[in-house]
Amino acid sequence: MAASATAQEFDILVLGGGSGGYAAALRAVQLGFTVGLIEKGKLGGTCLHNGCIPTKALLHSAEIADGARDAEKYGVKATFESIDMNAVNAYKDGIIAGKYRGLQGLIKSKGITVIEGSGKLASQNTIDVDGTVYTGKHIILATGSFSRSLPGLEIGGKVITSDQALTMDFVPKSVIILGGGVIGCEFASVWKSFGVDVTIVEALPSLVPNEDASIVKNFERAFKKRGIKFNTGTRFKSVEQNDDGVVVSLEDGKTFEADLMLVAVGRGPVTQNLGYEEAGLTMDRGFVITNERLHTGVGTIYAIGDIVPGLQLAHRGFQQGIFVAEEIAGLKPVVVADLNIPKVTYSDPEIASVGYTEKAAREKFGDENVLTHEYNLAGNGKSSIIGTGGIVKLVREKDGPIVGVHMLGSRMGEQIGEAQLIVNWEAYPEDVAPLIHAHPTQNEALGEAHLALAGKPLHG
Amino acid sequence: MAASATAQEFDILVLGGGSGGYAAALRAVQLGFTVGLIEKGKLGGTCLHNGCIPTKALLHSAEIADGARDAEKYGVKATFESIDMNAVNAYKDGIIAGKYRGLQGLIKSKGITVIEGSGKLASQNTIDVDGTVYTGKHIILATGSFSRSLPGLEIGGKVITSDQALTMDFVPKSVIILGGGVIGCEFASVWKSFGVDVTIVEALPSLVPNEDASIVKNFERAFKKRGIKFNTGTRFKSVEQNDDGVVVSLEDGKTFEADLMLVAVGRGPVTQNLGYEEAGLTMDRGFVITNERLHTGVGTIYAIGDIVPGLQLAHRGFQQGIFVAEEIAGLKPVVVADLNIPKVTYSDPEIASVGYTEKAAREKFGDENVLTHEYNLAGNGKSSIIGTGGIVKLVREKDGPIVGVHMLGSRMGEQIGEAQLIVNWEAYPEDVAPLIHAHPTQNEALGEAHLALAGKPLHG
Amino acid sequence: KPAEKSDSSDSDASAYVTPLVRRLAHQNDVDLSAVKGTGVGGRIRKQDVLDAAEARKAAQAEPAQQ
Ligand SMILES: Cc1cc2nc3c(=O)[nH]c(=O)nc-3n(C[C@H](O)[C@H](O)[C@H](O)COP(=O)(O)OP(=O)(O)OC[C@H]3O[C@@H](n4cnc5c(N)ncnc54)[C@H](O)[C@@H]3O)c2cc1C
Ligand SMILES: Cc1cc2nc3c(=O)[nH]c(=O)nc-3n(C[C@H](O)[C@H](O)[C@H](O)COP(=O)(O)OP(=O)(O)OC[C@H]3O[C@@H](n4cnc5c(N)ncnc54)[C@H](O)[C@@H]3O)c2cc1C
Repeated sequence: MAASATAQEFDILVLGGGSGGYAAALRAVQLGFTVGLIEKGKLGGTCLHNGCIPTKALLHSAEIADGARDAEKYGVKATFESIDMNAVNAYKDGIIAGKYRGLQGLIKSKGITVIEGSGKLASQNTIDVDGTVYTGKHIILATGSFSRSLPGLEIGGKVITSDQALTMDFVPKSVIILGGGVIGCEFASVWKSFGVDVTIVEALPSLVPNEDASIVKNFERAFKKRGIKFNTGTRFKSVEQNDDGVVVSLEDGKTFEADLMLVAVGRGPVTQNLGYEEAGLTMDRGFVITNERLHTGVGTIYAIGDIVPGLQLAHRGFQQGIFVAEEIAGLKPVVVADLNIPKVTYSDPEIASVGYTEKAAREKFGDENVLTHEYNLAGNGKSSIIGTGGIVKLVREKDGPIVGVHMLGSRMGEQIGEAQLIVNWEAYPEDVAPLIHAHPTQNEALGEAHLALAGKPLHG
Repeated sequence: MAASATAQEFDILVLGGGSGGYAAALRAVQLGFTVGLIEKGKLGGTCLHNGCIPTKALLHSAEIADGARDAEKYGVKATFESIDMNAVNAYKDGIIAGKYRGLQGLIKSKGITVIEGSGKLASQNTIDVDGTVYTGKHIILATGSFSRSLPGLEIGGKVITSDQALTMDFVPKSVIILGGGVIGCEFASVWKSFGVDVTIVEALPSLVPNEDASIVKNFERAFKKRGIKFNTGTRFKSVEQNDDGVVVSLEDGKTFEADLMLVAVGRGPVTQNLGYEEAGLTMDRGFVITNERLHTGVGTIYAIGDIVPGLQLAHRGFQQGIFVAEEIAGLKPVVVADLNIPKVTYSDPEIASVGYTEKAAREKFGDENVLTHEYNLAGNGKSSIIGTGGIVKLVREKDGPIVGVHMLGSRMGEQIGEAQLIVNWEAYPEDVAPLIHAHPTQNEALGEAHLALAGKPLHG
Repeated sequence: KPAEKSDSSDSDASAYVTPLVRRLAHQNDVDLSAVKGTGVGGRIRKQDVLDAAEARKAAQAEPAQQ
């Protein structure tokens, strides 16, 4: 092998430059380590190029479309004409390009060595990148995830995943979405706003099945009101493609027809043929198993992000990346449990939640030790002004702290910051109650809910 | 006097049914007191009928108008035609009517006796309402505020206050706004979005002069970019009305012409001829002086809301109303200093702040004991997606807690909830830093700023 | 005492307290290093501080009553 100008030994080698990997790299150089960051595609990974960012751009175009359509309600004379997918994509791609440029510049300016190519774990301390071997005193695996499908369900043609859905140059007339989780519901929301006839097919008994039951009920109602159709509780059986589109059959014999089918049944870990098993890592259904502190149990190898079982979220990846860099530096960072990581679904309406659902709290603390309060946004001035309904639901331990906050409504995702502080700082409703929230905001709905749960509702 | 069916003796008599008064009444009945609530106009007061709520409805119409105008940027083909002020007013009045109905129902259902009429303090324990005398073991004064003018500046014709501005049935071509504080800037924002040529005249050296210097600078820049003109640092001299509109002269001789002038130079307390002086209350330029616990020093008379010197905000009124009811009940509520009350200006861009400005912190703690961090929203994905710039500025005591949070940007007002918890709970940046915020939200800008101030910026 | 050694990571974790707990301890003059946490990983919770404050008050009240 020819000697390369690039150093081949690093304090820390990071495999994968997505949310988890690049956050680890950035924090590691801040702490004084030399870092090699191996990336076969584009820095920023799924989140920047095929995930969080492009979907939220589409959702904003959707909001603008709905705003123009409903303008008259607010005294604004405007006419909605159509969606120009090329312009939508130009806007979306412009956002991605800007962030991508910023990220590349940042990584470079901090002195992180970016190694372009496809890496494979070669030993406990080495990664082989297309034939060149790099050494790291510590190794952080962050190879991320891909759009899964169901056994026997082939992606191609009119059966697509989010990757294709994000680069479409036309608005279909009708779509069937397989999967009513976060990604499925976000696309349903976008397409509905773009004028598409949308049907979601979900095998579990409800949409967004991981959310609190009150959120599920109100969310389904809101989607129904928007004219988004869904069929829950029956499993998908097969799909046929023809010239007109797709015909989807469920196990109960029901069929649905549409131009396209989006498969949104979850994300699988990218861990195959990367030398993980050979290095002795513990694997489970493709995921890398670690201890609470993200150590794999092998040498000085850590794993972070979507390849570690749990919430597949970009900010969990960031957090784990920072955590592992600090752990390696001996800073003993605090473990943040998945339970206390904020979750947002950016559809209209949005869902935001952190901590225990009512059901999980009852299981954990016992039925008699859990109190809840549901505040309806119908009482919230700002929500009425922007034309959204929704709820704020609090779950508390009896005589104890708030252990769960669950919210629904347009723009309510932005309330998750206060909610996560309350849950992570183990606040009692009585701690929040004296702090009157700014009027008139959607934020004050959180304040009202805490006042009510503290036994002194202001407007209720 | 004829015996009336209504009881004339109450545990607590509240004079004025605005934000402060009705909150006091609601909390008081919750605590078991009998309450008489005297209101000469409409329950809900300034905030509901001529303040917070109608202005925010106009601001939402403005947002919808801008959205339709800029739709193409987001790939949405739509045409903005015009503002239909009758429809805007119908929307706005519909929101007010809904909230008003809700409030009346609530007050009634809780067993509060509403006494319609104009009240006057008759003694330390009695209020005379149009000739009928009511007795209260405790009295809470909450008579609120009115739009002030300058000495010699008469309101009328084309010189209006917010009261008239909120009920206009046409969109003027041009407006001069006297006063660059919250109310002036909110109307400037609305009118600009409605297509009006707007000029703000402010005697102090800048717009929003109470805000942190960094906010002021960036806010002025944003207003300039929107084409909102302003002239600061020179005092108003006079205004002349003619058939075409108004001619405004400043002390330096400069003149401005427009269709209308809005006077937004602040709100004066409603305390004249209400028997306050006669009862022995300490007054200062029309305001009622109280101790920290809102007691007037006379008998069992308390004062709350806009008649008490300090921030004139609805949620401060709520908070003070609740506080006094709890104080009378002997619950020893915690005093919330004005400093720690969240403030939002709902213009585009929005301003949200709580706690010390950098300048005030330096005065309080000494130059060497204050650290700040300014995070630019250019680095925040969601802000780029919705097309806003702005900043988050944190002020901390060195080796101590965050004492001030100052934010600028579209929709950033909703971030004030997390900010106020941080300031009121005396959190250190290090307490916030491990709690990674949801991606991609505007909220994560707060997280990034705390990471940076804790010495470990994620993206910086 | 070797048994204590394995506890050391636990007590490191409990060194982290929320701002609310820190402030409450300050208000009640409770020394956090002397409080045993009952939360996850030995973390000190609000109730622990309140209990410590109560215990101290009781301890102080006793001689006064005699
Ligand atoms: C449509 C969609 C929307 C989403 N929306 C959100 C959202 O709003 N909020 C949110 O928090 N999360 C969202 N997510 C999830 C989020 O994108 C992921 O949780 C996050 O990207 C995981 O980060 P990661 O670093 O683990 O993996 P990734 O981002 O997948 O990064 C892994 C990187 O490793 C590289 N790589 C893989 N194998 C190799 C190899 N052998 N050699 C070199 N490089 C390699 C890849 O090229 C990639 O760049 C969304 C996902 C999707 C698909
Ligand atoms: C244009 C504008 C926009 C605003 N926007 C906001 C905002 O977004 N957020 C915010 O927090 N604040 C805002 N404010 C300020 C807010 O409206 C006031 O701070 C709040 O209303 C004060 O409450 P209050 O109870 O003290 O007085 P008021 O709301 O003024 O209520 C006083 C009540 O007392 C009654 N009353 C007076 N005298 C008598 C009497 N002698 N007998 C019987 N009844 C009497 C009046 O009729 C009135 O109903 C705004 C104000 C204006 C003008």
